[in-house]
Amino acid sequence: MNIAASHGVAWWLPVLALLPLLLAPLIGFGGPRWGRRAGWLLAASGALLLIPALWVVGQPGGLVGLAGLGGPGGLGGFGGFGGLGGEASGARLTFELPWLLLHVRLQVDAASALLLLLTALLWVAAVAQAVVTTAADRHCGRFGAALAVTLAAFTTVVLAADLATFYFAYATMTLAAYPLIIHQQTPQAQRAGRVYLAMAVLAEGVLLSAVLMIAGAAGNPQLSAVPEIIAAHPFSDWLVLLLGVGFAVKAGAVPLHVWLPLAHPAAPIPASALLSGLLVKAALVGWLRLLPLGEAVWPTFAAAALAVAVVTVLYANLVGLTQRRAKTVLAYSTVSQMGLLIAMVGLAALVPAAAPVAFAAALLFAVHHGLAKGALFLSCAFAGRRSAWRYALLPALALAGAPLSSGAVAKAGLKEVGEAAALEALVLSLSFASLLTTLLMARLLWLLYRQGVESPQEGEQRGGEWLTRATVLFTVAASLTVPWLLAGRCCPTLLSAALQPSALWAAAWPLLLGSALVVAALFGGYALWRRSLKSRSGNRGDDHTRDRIRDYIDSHSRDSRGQPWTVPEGDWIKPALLGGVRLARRLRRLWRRAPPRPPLPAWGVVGARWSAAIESRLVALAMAGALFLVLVLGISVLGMWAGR
Amino acid sequence: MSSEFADSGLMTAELLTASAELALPLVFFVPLLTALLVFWVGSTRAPWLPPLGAALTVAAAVVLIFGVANGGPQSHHLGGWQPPLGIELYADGFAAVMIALTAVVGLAVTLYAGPYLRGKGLSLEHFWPLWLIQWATLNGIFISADLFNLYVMLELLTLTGAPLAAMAADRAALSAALRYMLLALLGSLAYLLGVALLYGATGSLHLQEVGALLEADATAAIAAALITAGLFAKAAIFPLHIWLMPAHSNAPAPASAALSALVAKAVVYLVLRLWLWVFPVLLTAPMGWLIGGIGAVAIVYGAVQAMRQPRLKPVIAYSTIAQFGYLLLLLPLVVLPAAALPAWQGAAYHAVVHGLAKAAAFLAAGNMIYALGHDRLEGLRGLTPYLSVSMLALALAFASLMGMPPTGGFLSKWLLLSGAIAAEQWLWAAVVIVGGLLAAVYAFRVLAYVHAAPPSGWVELRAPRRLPRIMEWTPVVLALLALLLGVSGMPLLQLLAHGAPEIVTQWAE
Amino acid sequence: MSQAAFYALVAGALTGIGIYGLITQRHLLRRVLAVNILGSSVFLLLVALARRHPDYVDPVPHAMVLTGIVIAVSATAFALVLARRYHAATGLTHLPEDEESEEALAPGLLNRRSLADRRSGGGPPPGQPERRQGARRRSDEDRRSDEGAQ
Amino acid sequence: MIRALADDAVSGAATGAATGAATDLEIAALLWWAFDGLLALGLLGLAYQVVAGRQLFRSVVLFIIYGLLMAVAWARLAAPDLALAEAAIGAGLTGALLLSAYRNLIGTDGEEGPHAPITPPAGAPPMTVPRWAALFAAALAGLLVAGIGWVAVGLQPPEQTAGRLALEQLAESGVENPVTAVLLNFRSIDTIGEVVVLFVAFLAARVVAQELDHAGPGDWLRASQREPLLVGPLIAFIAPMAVLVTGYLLWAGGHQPGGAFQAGAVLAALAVLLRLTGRLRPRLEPTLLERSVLVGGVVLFSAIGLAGAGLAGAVLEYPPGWDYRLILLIETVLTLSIALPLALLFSGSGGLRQEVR
Repeated sequence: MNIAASHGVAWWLPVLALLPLLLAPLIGFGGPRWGRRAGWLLAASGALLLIPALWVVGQPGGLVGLAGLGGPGGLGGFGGFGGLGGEASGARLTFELPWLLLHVRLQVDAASALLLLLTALLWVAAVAQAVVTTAADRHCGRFGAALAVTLAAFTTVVLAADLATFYFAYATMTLAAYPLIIHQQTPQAQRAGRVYLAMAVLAEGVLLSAVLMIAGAAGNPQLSAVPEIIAAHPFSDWLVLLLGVGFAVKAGAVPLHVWLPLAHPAAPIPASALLSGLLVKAALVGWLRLLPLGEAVWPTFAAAALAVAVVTVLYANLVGLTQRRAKTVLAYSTVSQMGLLIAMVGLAALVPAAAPVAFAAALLFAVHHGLAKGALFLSCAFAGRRSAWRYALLPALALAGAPLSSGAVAKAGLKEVGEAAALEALVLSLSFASLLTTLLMARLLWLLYRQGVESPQEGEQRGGEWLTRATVLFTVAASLTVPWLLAGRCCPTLLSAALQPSALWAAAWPLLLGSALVVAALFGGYALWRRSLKSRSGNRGDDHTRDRIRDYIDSHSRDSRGQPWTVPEGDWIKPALLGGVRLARRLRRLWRRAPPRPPLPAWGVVGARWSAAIESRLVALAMAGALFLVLVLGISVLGMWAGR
Repeated sequence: MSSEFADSGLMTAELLTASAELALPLVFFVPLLTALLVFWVGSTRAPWLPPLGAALTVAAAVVLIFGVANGGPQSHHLGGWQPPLGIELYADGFAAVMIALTAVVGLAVTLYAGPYLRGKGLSLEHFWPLWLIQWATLNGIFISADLFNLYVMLELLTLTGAPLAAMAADRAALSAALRYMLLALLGSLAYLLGVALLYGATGSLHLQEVGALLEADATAAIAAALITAGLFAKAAIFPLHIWLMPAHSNAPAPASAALSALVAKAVVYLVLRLWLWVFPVLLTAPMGWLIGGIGAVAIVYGAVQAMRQPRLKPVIAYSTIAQFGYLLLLLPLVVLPAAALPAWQGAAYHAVVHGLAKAAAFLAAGNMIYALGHDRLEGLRGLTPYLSVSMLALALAFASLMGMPPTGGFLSKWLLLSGAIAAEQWLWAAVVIVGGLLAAVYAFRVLAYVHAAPPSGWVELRAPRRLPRIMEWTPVVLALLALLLGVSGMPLLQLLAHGAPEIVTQWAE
Repeated sequence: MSQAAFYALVAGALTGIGIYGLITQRHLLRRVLAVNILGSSVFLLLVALARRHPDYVDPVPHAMVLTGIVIAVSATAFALVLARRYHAATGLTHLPEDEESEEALAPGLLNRRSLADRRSGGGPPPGQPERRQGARRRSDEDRRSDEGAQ
Repeated sequence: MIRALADDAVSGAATGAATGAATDLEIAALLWWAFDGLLALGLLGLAYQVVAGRQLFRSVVLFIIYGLLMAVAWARLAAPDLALAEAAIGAGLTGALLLSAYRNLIGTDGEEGPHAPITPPAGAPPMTVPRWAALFAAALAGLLVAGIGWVAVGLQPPEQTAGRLALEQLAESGVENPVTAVLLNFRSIDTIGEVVVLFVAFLAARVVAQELDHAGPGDWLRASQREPLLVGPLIAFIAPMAVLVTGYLLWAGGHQPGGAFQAGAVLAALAVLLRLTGRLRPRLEPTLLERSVLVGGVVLFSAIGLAGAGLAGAVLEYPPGWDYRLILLIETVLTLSIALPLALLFSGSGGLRQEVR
């Protein structure tokens, strides 16, 4: 590796992390004119991420960390793999800033190169769309600034090579995403923000305790050393559990996923794309970098992770099917796809030997999912157009793992993990997951189509229409091609494996089965509808069918919340909160043995009264003088005791 | 060409290092003489004089800090007399860090005070001399290495602080100032009594010499007790905090900022300096538990009181009481080998970060009072657009006070926590965490008002006043500096390492 | 016992009297007097310590006392001006917490007394005029809540 | 035992008694001990009366007597400088301040007069804290006294003290009075700080008292329109004498008890007297001259001190050979800078002007 060249490129690392931070105040306070220009600059600066990413990818052996996937020895061949977090021999860029934080170290290795690539593409598209679509917004400056900080923080999470930097960046990212969620300031967004913040802060607390335990043992270690530190730590089981749970909130593992279907639909579209495409992947980075997988078996953790993964995939897909808003469907889809990643982590914990392959596959899958989900969210910008579903079609197919799509490659990788870990069940369940995804994507396309029919917004022409379209098309194109290119670069055998007829069939049958089910359902539904229409409207002719379809949909979609088969967004959180409040009220009533009205003073009033009373006693000078004397005597006695 | 530059740069560095010794008395004399000059000329005749004096003071402080950073601790024997006879001025890393904080906050207060007080119709005539003398006194406290000289400085601090607190001249402010005066007099006389006993036992007033000569006997114990309790009274440490809230919340905003961020802090600085340099022989584990326990109760108590305040400035003032508790947590931790260094760094760091954040919060509250005419939290609903920048500063400052991750407050709490955890002091670790959570409660309570929509039918009784630009941005800059300290902590920690107390460094080997 | 030790003992006793007075007395002037007693006791201790040496009289404590006396008179003078202004503003010669504890310090809070007021309809009983000080205090509070802290 | 006591007492007593026979010595020592004991009893009794006496006015007057007794005690402890300062400042000026404040706080209007016991108005709180609280405070204070007493009696004088060093290096200080040497040379920054404290107290009083009406002491004379017969001649005698004493104390400070503080206190006392008799009237703002005097001492001292960095090697170091002259110059200016703020603090005003009759 050419050191000089690498150093020249390494200079980019802090610039990449800091540039958005510098742009953030300009966007926030620059007013409509300068803020907009800074916004464009922010979009463009995303492309800079490509420099180190492509440099590492382009180096000979740059992706050696991923070579275990479909390596030369065929499907099982992961010999010579050094581990992604360990001392792999692959090319890497490092940069140190000793004066920053607690000695900041940044690094690009194979894993971060892949994620940087994903970040760069989504960043450019989403920020460009944000600049176009939020221009008329009153608070667009605040939104843009939060977006910039979030992106900077995510980039730093990917680049970080020491514990403190990683944690700082992770926490910053978590907090900076809050303004994105509440941006639209509807009651719904406010509630989503509250739930998000509460869960995020709890997760931060869990993570922080783990991080502090590590720091207590080793100061501010390199991330590459953290797995060994954890493995050697006396409370290693607890540490693994804490890290697993802490990141699981971000990853949206059921049942900690509730913030996700609330937050992603509430945020503006570009922010949703970034939240769903990028930010949830930070959890993967955390697991990948910190957990001591691949060295020992962590049976409890593995069992928990696998169980959670299975539940997540099944549950999220099924609940998602009942949703009536496109973005909520997408959010549940994200949850289910993250379930696959959690399964990879669980496998790595169960079968140490499969860990490298599992992580490589997970990374490839993350890139695929990020791009496809980003494209799907961005195409929601056309919700209300007839054409919206057409933009979404290809990425949806990819997500469902259609043959020859990028999803097929990514899933081929996952299957290989199953084979490496000798878990045939995984392969089958992956196909089942694909089936469910197919159904979910069909639901999405249907919703998009129906929205276009039901509430067309063709008349409303926004400025920069073509730019929005360009961003969507760009992301769609990227989502279709980039995983292929990456797979071709790092593990050509995977590519050929994915192109074999058996693999093609394996990828195709869930899709076909799903499609068949959908078509059957459509026909069944149509037949039912015809019958009900006939019985209702008697002998009207068929020439007004179209109008009547619209009438029918209108009449049914007006009370979309009241449908018995719709699970509320964020499934359990609302009933839980309501139930909690009711339970508390009932308990208090029991406790007081008093009728519920008139209302008793709340604990706050009681607390305030008590604290005021204490303060008013303390504040008297006589009391202060007495306490002063007590203090003098206390310290004297202890001091004399020290002399003994 | 480039080597010439390097040479001249090197020479400048050497010159700066050499002149650092002279800068030591100057950080005291420059603001003092400026104050007298301002009084003599009259502030209306020369409004440029206070900012000029502030700039010169900052310049002297920069030279001094540079000298400490490059040449280690600086010392100056006043009058040319050796320490036991004469008085030594001594600046190590801890002092330099505090002088840096004072320079930053002092400059901000100086820039802010002019437009604020003029806008509120208050006289600047006495404010300027009082404030500049206070600045001189603060610097004096940080660099003086003589116990009796410190007594004189402490009295100066009280006598400059009390009138600033009483400036509003209503019932609350006057009674707070009276309480402050009486309790501070009790405190300073107790301090002097302790100093008398120490002189009686050792025959010296020089800090380090007294520390070297002192034995752990009854005299030392009673002297330490009197001095500590006296300083607690002067610094308004819980439970002797009785004057702090009304005094700090009724003073004009720039004075509140100085009082909370610097004045009380300087006294706590003295508590730490005396315990670490003079009384380490008395610092046993039970002593640490006593003082740390006081700090722990202060953290909880201050936060609980802050939660129930209906006005913004009292919230910030009670937060000061809570935040001082963290500084006291140093004493139980510093005696433990595993925790000494991080706890020491964390406490000193906390002093600086809290100073910046607290000054930013008070100045932001001052902006609110200036624009709206009151600081009731209810009035923050339906925020006037002129205040959005100030509320950003407030939010950043609160983030730092509660120790949110990218801020300086996080770094200081991280250091304290990692020290406590490394020494397996779960109680102190829990206190730090609980304190952060409680701070989050009162901070979010305030910020919730900022975010809330105005109630229906809301009518602003009077049109908000437009803020001068300098007032708008001063708190933001301070809050951003607190944030920056969270991002870049190393320079400060390196500066702090010069002349660290022996009780900390003895475990390093 | 030497003369110095004897006077040091006296100084200790005076310290006790001073602190006792500061705590137990409520009148502001009395508290200032108590602080002055306390101050002079500390000075006496210093002077006594200076006298201990068999062969010389230590000038350093003397210089300290001289400085201390001037500082004490300065602080006393300021405290008295403050007390006068406080008296002029409130009509009180005590600190407010000695007047009535809770309401003065936590205005507007729902404490026991204001609850009782609320139940009985609030305000003074009919026929009994409000005290002058009370009225002044109320107007003072109103002003503060209007203008906020300055 | 007696012998040891005698030695102690004699070395601390006036030197006149030291030349008698042994029995005379013992008797003298016992007498001195009796004197010390009575003095101590007087101090303690007065102190208790001051803080806990029934009548406030009497307590203030007793405080002045207490201050005078304290001065005697310091004279007994071989501290004549301090005795002078305590008599002038501690007892005199502080007493005047307290009396003036008493008049303002209690008011002489109405029938009660200063000697009536203060009966609190109906509904006002009692003058002291409840009895149980007082007992508690007394117990705590008693413990503290026991601690301090135990320590103070057992304290062994250390071998080396800063004071011994000061005496050894007295010759290099430029003055012969060791206290002046400490104040103006060895530890001169303390003195600067102390004068700044005075100035700050003046400023602080101005901030707080801004809106006070300035009908202060002395106006009763004006109001009654007839001055007692002796006042005029007495002032005419006292004023020049006080100036003379001031000058003497200032000059004497270099080699024997006296110095800037005592001199300034006498001058301030003169100003108080003139103020009380209505010869000086308050003014809201200080004139340029008054401002110059207020800041002059510190400015001159600091300027000479800073010049010392260039001329002598350290800040506040005097150039060799110049120390006595510079100290005298500084003391002269300091006297004025001490006297004026003290007088203004008493007057409660920003400045003073001569009364035009």
